[in-house]
Amino acid sequence: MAPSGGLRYFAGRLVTGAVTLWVVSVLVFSAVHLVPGGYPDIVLGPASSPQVREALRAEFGLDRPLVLQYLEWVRHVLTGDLGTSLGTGEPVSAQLMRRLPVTAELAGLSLALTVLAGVPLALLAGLSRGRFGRGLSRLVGSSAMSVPDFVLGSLLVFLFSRFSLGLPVGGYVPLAEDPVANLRSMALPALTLSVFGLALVVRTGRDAVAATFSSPHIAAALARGERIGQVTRHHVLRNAAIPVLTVLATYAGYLMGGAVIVENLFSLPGVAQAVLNAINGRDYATVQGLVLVAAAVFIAINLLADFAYGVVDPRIRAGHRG
Amino acid sequence: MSVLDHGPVDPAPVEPGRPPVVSARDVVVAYRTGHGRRAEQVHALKGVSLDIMPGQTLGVVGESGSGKTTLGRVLLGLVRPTSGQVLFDGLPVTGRGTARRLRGRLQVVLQNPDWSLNPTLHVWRSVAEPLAVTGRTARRARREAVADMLVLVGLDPALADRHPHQLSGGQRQRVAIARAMITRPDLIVFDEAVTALDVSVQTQVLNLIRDLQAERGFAALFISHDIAAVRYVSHGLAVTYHGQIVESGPVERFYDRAEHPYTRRLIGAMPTITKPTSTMQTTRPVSRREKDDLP
Amino acid sequence: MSAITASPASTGPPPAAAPRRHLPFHGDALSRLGLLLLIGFLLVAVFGAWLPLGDPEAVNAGPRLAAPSGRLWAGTDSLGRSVLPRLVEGIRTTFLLAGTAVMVTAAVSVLLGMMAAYYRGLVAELITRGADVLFAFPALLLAILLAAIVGPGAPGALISIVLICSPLMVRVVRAASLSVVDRDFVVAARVGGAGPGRILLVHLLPNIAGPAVVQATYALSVGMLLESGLSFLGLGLQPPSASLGSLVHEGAVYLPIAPWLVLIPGTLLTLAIMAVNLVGDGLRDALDVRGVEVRR
Amino acid sequence: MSAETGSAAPVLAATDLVIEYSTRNGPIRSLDQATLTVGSGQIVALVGESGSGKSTLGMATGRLLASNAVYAGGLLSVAGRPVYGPGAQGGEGLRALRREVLAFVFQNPVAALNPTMRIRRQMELAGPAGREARDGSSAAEALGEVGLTDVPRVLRSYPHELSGGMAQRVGIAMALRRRPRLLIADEPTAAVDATLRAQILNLLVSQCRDQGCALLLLTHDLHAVAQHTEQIAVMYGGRMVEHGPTAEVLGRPMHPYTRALVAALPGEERPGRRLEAIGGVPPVLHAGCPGCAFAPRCPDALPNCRDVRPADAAVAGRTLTCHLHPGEIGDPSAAPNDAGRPRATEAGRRHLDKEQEAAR
Amino acid sequence: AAGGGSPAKGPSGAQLVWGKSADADVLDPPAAGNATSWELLDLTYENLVGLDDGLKVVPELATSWDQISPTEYLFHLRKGVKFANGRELTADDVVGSLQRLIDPATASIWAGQLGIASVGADGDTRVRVKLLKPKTPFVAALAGSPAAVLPMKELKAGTFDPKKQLLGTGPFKAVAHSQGESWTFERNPYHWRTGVPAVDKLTVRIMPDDAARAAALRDGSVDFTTFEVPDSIRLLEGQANVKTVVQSTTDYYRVDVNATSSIFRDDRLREALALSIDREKIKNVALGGVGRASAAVPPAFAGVCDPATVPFGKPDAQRARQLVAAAGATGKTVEISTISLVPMSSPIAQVIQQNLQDAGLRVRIAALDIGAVMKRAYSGKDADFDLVVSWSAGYADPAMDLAWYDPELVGFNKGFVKPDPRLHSLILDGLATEPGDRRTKLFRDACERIAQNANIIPVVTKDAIVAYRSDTTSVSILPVEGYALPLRQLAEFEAK
Ligand SMILES: Nc1ncnc2c1ncn2[C@@H]1O[C@H](COP(=O)(O)OP(=O)(O)OP(=O)(O)O)[C@@H](O)[C@H]1O
Ligand SMILES: Nc1ncnc2c1ncn2[C@@H]1O[C@H](COP(=O)(O)OP(=O)(O)OP(=O)(O)O)[C@@H](O)[C@H]1O
Ligand SMILES: [Mg+2]
Ligand SMILES: [Mg+2]
Repeated sequence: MAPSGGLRYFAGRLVTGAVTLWVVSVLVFSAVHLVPGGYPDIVLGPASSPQVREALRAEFGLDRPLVLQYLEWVRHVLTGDLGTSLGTGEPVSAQLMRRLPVTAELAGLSLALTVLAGVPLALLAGLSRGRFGRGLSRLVGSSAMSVPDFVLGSLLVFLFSRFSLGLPVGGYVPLAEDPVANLRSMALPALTLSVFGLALVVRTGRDAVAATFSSPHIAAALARGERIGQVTRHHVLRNAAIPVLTVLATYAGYLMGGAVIVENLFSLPGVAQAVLNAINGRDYATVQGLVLVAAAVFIAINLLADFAYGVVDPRIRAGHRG
Repeated sequence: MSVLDHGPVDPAPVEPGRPPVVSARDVVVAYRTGHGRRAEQVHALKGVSLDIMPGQTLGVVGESGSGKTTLGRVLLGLVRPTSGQVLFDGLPVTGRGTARRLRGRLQVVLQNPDWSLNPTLHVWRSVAEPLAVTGRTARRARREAVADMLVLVGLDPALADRHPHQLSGGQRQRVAIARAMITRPDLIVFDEAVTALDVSVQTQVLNLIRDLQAERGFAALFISHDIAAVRYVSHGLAVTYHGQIVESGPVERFYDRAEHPYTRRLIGAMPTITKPTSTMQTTRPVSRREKDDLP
Repeated sequence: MSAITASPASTGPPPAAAPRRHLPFHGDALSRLGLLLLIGFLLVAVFGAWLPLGDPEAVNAGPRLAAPSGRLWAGTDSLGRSVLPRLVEGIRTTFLLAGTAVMVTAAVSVLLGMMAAYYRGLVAELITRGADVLFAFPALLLAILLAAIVGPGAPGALISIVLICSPLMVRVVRAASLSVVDRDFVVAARVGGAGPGRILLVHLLPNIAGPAVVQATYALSVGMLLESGLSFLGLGLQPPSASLGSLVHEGAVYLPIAPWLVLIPGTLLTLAIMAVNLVGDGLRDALDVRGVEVRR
Repeated sequence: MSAETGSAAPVLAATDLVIEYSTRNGPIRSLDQATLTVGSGQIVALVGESGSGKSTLGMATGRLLASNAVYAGGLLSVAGRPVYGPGAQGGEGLRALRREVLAFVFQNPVAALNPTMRIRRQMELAGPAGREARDGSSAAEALGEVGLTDVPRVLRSYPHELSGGMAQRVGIAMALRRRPRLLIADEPTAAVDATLRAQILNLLVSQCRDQGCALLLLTHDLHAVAQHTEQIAVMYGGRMVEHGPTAEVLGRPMHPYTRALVAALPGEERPGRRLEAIGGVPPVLHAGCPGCAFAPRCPDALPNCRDVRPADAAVAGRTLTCHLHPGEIGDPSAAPNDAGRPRATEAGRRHLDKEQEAAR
Repeated sequence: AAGGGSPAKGPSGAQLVWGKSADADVLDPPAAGNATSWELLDLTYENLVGLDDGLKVVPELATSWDQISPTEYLFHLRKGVKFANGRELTADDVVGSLQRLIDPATASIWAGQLGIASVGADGDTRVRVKLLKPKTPFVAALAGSPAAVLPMKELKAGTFDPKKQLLGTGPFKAVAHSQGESWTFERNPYHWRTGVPAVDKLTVRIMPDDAARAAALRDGSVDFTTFEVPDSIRLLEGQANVKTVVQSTTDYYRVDVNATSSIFRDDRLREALALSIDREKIKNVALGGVGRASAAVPPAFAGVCDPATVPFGKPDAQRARQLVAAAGATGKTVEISTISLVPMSSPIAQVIQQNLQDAGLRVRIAALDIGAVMKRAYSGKDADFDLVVSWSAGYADPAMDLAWYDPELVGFNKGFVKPDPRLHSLILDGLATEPGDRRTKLFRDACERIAQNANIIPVVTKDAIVAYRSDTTSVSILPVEGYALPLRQLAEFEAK
C-alpha cells in the first residue's frame, strides 16, 4: 500500500530479470560450445590438416577449459565488451551497432503496425455484439494467426516481384541514406512480420474486452446508468489493456524469431541473420554476444511490460495476483 | 435414517480414565508473510491448549481471522506448530512415520460444497477413496461399504454413480461427510461445514452430524463463525479471539452464562427472530479502540 | 513462431457441466469447420500413404519442375518427383512431428506444472524459474542453436518444440493446479492420508485436464508453426523426407518459375494450423477454460 | 429529487412477473409470477433460499439481467415507470431511471469497484452529474456519512487496498450519492465478517431512512432481517409465498414454508433440543409450476397443492399464497388457474417431479 | 573494417554491383581456406603467378621464373608494382609473405600445397625458393589465393593488420566493409596494369539467398552474381537483359565412403555403391543438366582420365544388387550425409539414395552442417559416417587433385580411407614428375586405382554459373577455372 510497494515490485522484477539473463548466458555459452565442429574447422575447410586446426584453436584460446573461457567472456561482457568476431576481428558490438538498426526498425515498424491496427480492431471486435461480426473477426483472426510468416512472405515476394507491384522485395536501404527508399524496402518485411502479432492482439484484446465487460464492476457501472461509451472509456480500456500488454511482450520474443525468417526472406542485414550466419560459421563470440543481447532485449521488454502492468493494474504492484 | 437416534444430543459422559483423542498444548502457529524486508510473522495461534475427548464434539467459534481454521489444520497435522505440541492418541501428529500411523484415523469436512468433492470422480469413488488410501478394505468390498455409508448419511445409494455436479449442495456435503466417516476415524474436523448451505439444508446437515456422532462416537472439532450452529452440535465450546481461546466450557453455559465480553457480544449479535430488537442500539458499531481493548 | 498464445491460458477446472449429447462445438460453426478440416487432414495423414499416388521419393517421376496437370496433380519438384504424394507425406510428418512433440510437451509440462503447484518451496521455485529462463530465450534462436547442436532434422525440431512450448504450458498447468490444490477435496484427501502420487494423479490431473488439453491444442499449432519455420530455414526435416514446411523450403528457390511448389504446401500448412487453432478455440469455449492470462 | 417521495405510485411494483433464463438445457424459470410492491421509503426484506429468484427480481428492477434472461410475462414498474410490460422503455429512458431512481449495492463489494481506478475518481464518476461532480469534497462527505474514518486515505486507495467492510461502505456511499428512491441491496453482507454484518446493515437501513429511500434487501439471513426491516417477503420457487410486517411474519409464520424455515433456524433452541429441518431441496423450475412449488416438501400439503396454484390472499395483515390459508374473503378453489396465467407443460411437470425425487 | 575509414569521395566514374552469396570469413590470405574468401582477396591481392584460360600458369607479380634444380626456383619480380598505399613492391614483401605462409604459427592450409623449405631474396628483384622435395605443381600452387603477396613492411611495422584489413597490389582497394552485408571497393590508382580495373567502383552486396540474388539481378539492383544451384539458369530464363554463363571448373562433387568403420568396409559394397552411382542421372536430375561426369582427374584436364572407362565407371544396377546381396547387406540401412554448406549435396544424395535403394540397401539422408561434418568425417581420426556427399577442389594441376586421395599426404581423410601403398607411390611419383607422357600415364593409373578402391568416388563436375545484366555490364569469363574464382577476370568487367 505504501508507495514503496510499487518500488519493491519493480526491484523484484529487475532481480528476476538479471538472474534469468545470467542463466541465459550460461546456456548460450554452453550451447555454442556444444555445437559440433569448431571455428577452425569451418575456416580451414575440410582439406586442412588436424595439426593446423589445433594450432588455430590454440591461437583463439579455444583449447582452454570451458569454464575459464566462460569466465573470461563474462568478465568482458560486464565491462561492456561483447568480444570480437573470430573471423574478421571486428568487435561484436560494432557488428551489433551496424545491424541492430535494421532489426530494430523492422521490429519497431511491425510493432507499430500491430498496435496501431490491432488495438482499434480488437476494440471493434470486442464491442461487436452481433454473431456475424464476432464470427468474422474470429475467422479473420484465426487465419491471420495461422499463416506462417514465411508462407506469407514468400507469397508477397512472389506477387511483388512477379507483377512488379511497386515495392522492392529485397535489399535494405539505410534510413539515413534515403528515408523514402528505406520505408519502401521495409514495408513488405514489416507487414509480413506484423500479421501474426496483429492477429494475436486482436484476439487477445477482443477476449479481454469481452471479459472485462462481464466483470461485476462493469455491471455496477451500468446499473448506475452510465452510457456504454462512458463505461468503455472509464472502466474497460485500462482493464482490458493488461492481457494485451502481456501478449505484446511475448510478441517481442516472436519478433526476434520471426526476424530470422523475414530477414532471410527479404535479404535484410539484421541481427537475426547475423546470428544465423555466425552459428553456421561457428563464430562463437558473435553468436554468444548477439544471442545474449537478444535475450537481454527480450527480458528488458518483458520487464517493461511488467512495469506497464504495474502502472495499469495497481493490484499487481502490490503483489496481489489478479 | 431409521438407524439414527432422533432424540436430543446427550453429552456423552466422559469416562474418567480415558485419554483425550487429541490434545493441543500451548500451540503457537506463526505464518511468515511477505518477502525480504517486508517479511513479518502473523501469529495465527498464540498458545492454544485443548483436549477433545472420544465421542465429544468441541465447537470453535470466533470472528474471521481469529485462527479457527489454523487450529483445525494443526490438529490434523497439516500445519506444523511453531511451538507447542499436538498429540493424537498420545503421540505427535507431525514428524516421521505419522502418515502411516494416522492413515484413516483423521478426516475433515470443509466449507465449500462446490469444492468438497473432486468433480471428476463418481460419488462412490470419492467416498471410497479413504478406503483405497488405507488399503485395508478389499477392492470389491468397497462399493458395498460406500452404499452402506450413503444410506447412513441419508442418501439414496443410487447416487453413487453420479458426478458431484449432479448433486445439490446439501447432498454434496452429505457425501463429504460419508467420505470422512468411511474409515471410522477417531477425529473429524468440520471447518465451516455448513456455512455455505441454505438455512433449511444447513439444519439437515447439522442434524445429520449430531445423529451420526451419537451413533458412531467419533470425536469432532466443529468450526464455524456462526455461534448458533456451533452451539447446536457441540458438547463443549471454545471461543477464539485473535489467536487465543478466550473462553471455553460445556455448551450449556453459552446459552446464557457466557462470561467473556467477547463471547457475550457474539451471542448478542445473534438476534432472536421472534423478538426482533426494535432499535439498532444493541449492535452499535464497535469502535476500533473497543475492539483492541478486548483480550 | 514463439510460444505465444498467451490468452488461452486458464485457471480452474471445467465447472460442473451437464452431460452433453450434442455434436461437438454445439452452435459454434467456425470450430466445427475447424474440426472438419482437422479430421480431413488427419485422415490424409493416416491413410494417405495407402492412396495410389505414387512414391513420394521417386526422383524423375516426370519432367523437372512441371506445372500441375492432369497426370501430376500438384506438379513435380526440382528432382522430378511428383509433388502430390509428397504433400500427403508432408501432412503426415507435420502432424506426426508436431503431435509427438506436443505429447512430450504435455507429459513433461503437466507433471512439472502439477509438481510446481503441489510442492511449494524449492521444487516449485526451480520449476518456475526454469520455465522463466526458457521463456526468456527467443524461440527461434533457441531452435536454431539446438539444430546446430544436434544437427538439423526431426530430433532437433522435436526437442526445440518441446523446449519452446513447455514453459507456457507449465505455467498454465501450474496456474490451473494452484487453483485446485487448495480445494477442499484435495485437503480432505491429504488428511485421509493420500500420498502425492495419488493426489497428483487422481485429484489434480483430471481437474486440470481441460486447460491442459486446450493449451496442448494451441501448443500443437505453435509446434506446427515452429517445425515448419525450422524446416523453412533448412533446419527441420531433411529431404527426401517432407514436411509441409520443408516442402515450402524446397520450393522457395523456384518461386518465380514454379510458384505452386510454395503455394500449395503453404496453403495446406496455413489451413492445418488454422484448423488446429479453431478447434482449440472451440475446446476453450466448450470446456469453459477462461482466458486468464498467465503472467510471470 | 426527494420531493417526489410523496408521489402515489409505489417505488417498486411487480405483478405476476415471469422471467426465464434460456440455457443449454432448456429454459430455467427463475420468476414464476412474482408479485411484490414496495412503497416509498419502505424497508423491505426479500428472503428465500438460494435459487428462489431474489437476485433475478432485484436486477430486473433495473433491467440489468444477464443477456440470456427472457421476459415472459407480467408487469414491473419502478416509481411508476414501466420496466417490463407495456410501455417499457429502453435506451436513454432506462438509463435515466437507473441514474435517478435506482441504486444497487452488490454482494462482493470489492469486485463491484473498478480495480484499476482510485476510489476518488470512481466516486466522482458515480456522483451526480454537473457542477458538484468534480468536487472532491462532496465525495469525501459522502464517505464520511457512511462512517468511514480515514476518508482522505480511502479516497486515495485502490479497491484492493480496502477491507471488505470498507469497500462495502464505499459501495453504499456511491449508491446513495444520487439520492435514489429505491436501493436494492443484494446480499450486501455475504462477503463481510460476521461481526461487521450488523454494522453494515445498520448503516444501510439508517442511511435509507434518513434519505427517505426505499430499501429492498435481498438475503437469506433471517436473523438480519428480523432485526432491521419492517416488511418481509418470503420467496420460494420464483414466487412470493408470504409478505407482511417482519415481526408478524417471523413471529407467527403462516405459510408452511416460512414456518419450516423459522423452525429450522438454530439460535433459539434450548440446549440439547433438536431442530426440525425441512426435507428435500428447493426446486429448479423449467416452466411455470403447476401447483404450489413447495407442495412436494410441505408436511401439510393438501391433495390439490401439487396441481392447483394457490392465489395471493390477504390473511392476518399479510399476503399469503397458500391453499391452507385461502384468505379471509373468497373461495380458495376459485382463485387459481384463470385462463390468463401460463400453464405448466406436461414436460415441465415431469421434470419438476424428477428433480424433487432426486432431492430425496 | 578493412581499408579503414569512410568511403573516399571516389571518382564519379563507372561502377558495378556484385551480388555475392557469402562474405569472407577470414581476410588474412594464408589463413583463408574458403573460396568465398578467396574471391574477395583476389580483388586486392596478387600472387607471383596467375592462371590463364587454359589453366596454364602465367606471370603476375613475377614476370618469369627459372627452375634451377628439381627443388629450387628463381622468380624475377615485375618492376614498378605498387601497393594500394603507393609503396613499391620489394622482394622482401614476397619473401616475407611466403615465409609467413609456411610458418606453422600461421596455420596456413596452403603450406602443404607449396612444400617450401626456404625462401630468400636474391637482390632487389629476385626471389629464390627451395622446396622440401620436387613438386611439379609448385608454381601452379603459387597462383592460389593463400599465396598472395602482402605488404610485409607495413605488417611488421604494425600499421597493417592482415586480419582486419586488405592491402595488396591488386586492381581494387577496399574502402568500406560491413561484415555480412557489403563491401565497397575502389580502383587502386597504383595498379600496374593499365586500364585495369575497368570501373572505378565496385560494390559487393552479400546476399546469401539464391532467390534474392536472382530477384536482385532481375530488378537490376545487382549487375552480376554467381550461383551454385544450376536451376538458377532456369530461374532467369526468358528474363530480358539477364544472361547466364556456365563456366567449367576443376572442382567436382564426390562421395566419401567410410571404408574403415562402416559397412562399406566390405569391398563388394563399395563396388556396389560405385556401380549404383549414375553420373548422367545425377547430372540431369540433381544438377539440372549442368556439369560433366568426372573421375579423379576432372575433365578440365583433358585426356587424362575418362570416367566412362575407369573401373565401375558405367552404372550397373543389376550387378550392384547382386553385390549387395552377396555381402549379405540387403535391407541394411546406410546414411548419406549431406553438407548444408554445399547446396547441391542434398539433391545428389537423393538421386544416389534412389539408386542405392534399387540395389537393396535402405538409405537415410542426414544433413550436417560443416562443423558436424568436420567432426564426424574429416577430423583425421576415427570416422563416424557411412557416406558423405562433398566436393573436391581441383585447383590447377591434376597432381593437386590426386593428392586429396592419399591419407599420407592430407590428414583429413585418414579416418575413413583405406591406405593403398600402390596408389600412394603413384601419387608421389605424379607430384614429382615433370609434365609429359609418363606423368599422364601415372595420373591415369592413379585414376583407375582410385576408381577401383571406390573409397572416394568422384561424381560430376561442380561448374560455376555466372549471371549478369547484359544491359549494364560486359563481362569476361574464363571458360575454365581452377581456384574457384569464376570471376577471376572481374577487374576487366566493364560497366555500360
Ligand atoms: N497460509 C497462511 N499464510 C499466512 N497467513 C495465514 C495463512 N493462513 C492463515 N493466515 C493468517 O492467520 C490468521 C488466522 O487465520 P485462520 O484462517 O486460521 O482464521 P479463521 O478463524 O479460520 O478465519 P475465517 O473465519 O475467515 O476462516 C489470519 O490472520 C490469517 O490471515
Ligand atoms: N444467467 C443465468 N443463466 C441461467 N440461469 C440463471 C441465471 N441466473 C440465475 N439463474 C437461475 O435462476 C434461478 C434464480 O436465480 P437467482 O440468482 O435469482 O436466485 P437467488 O434467489 O438470488 O439465489 P442466491 O441466494 O443463490 O443468490 C436459479 O435457479 C438460478 O440457477
Ligand atoms: Mg477459516
Ligand atoms: Mg442472488
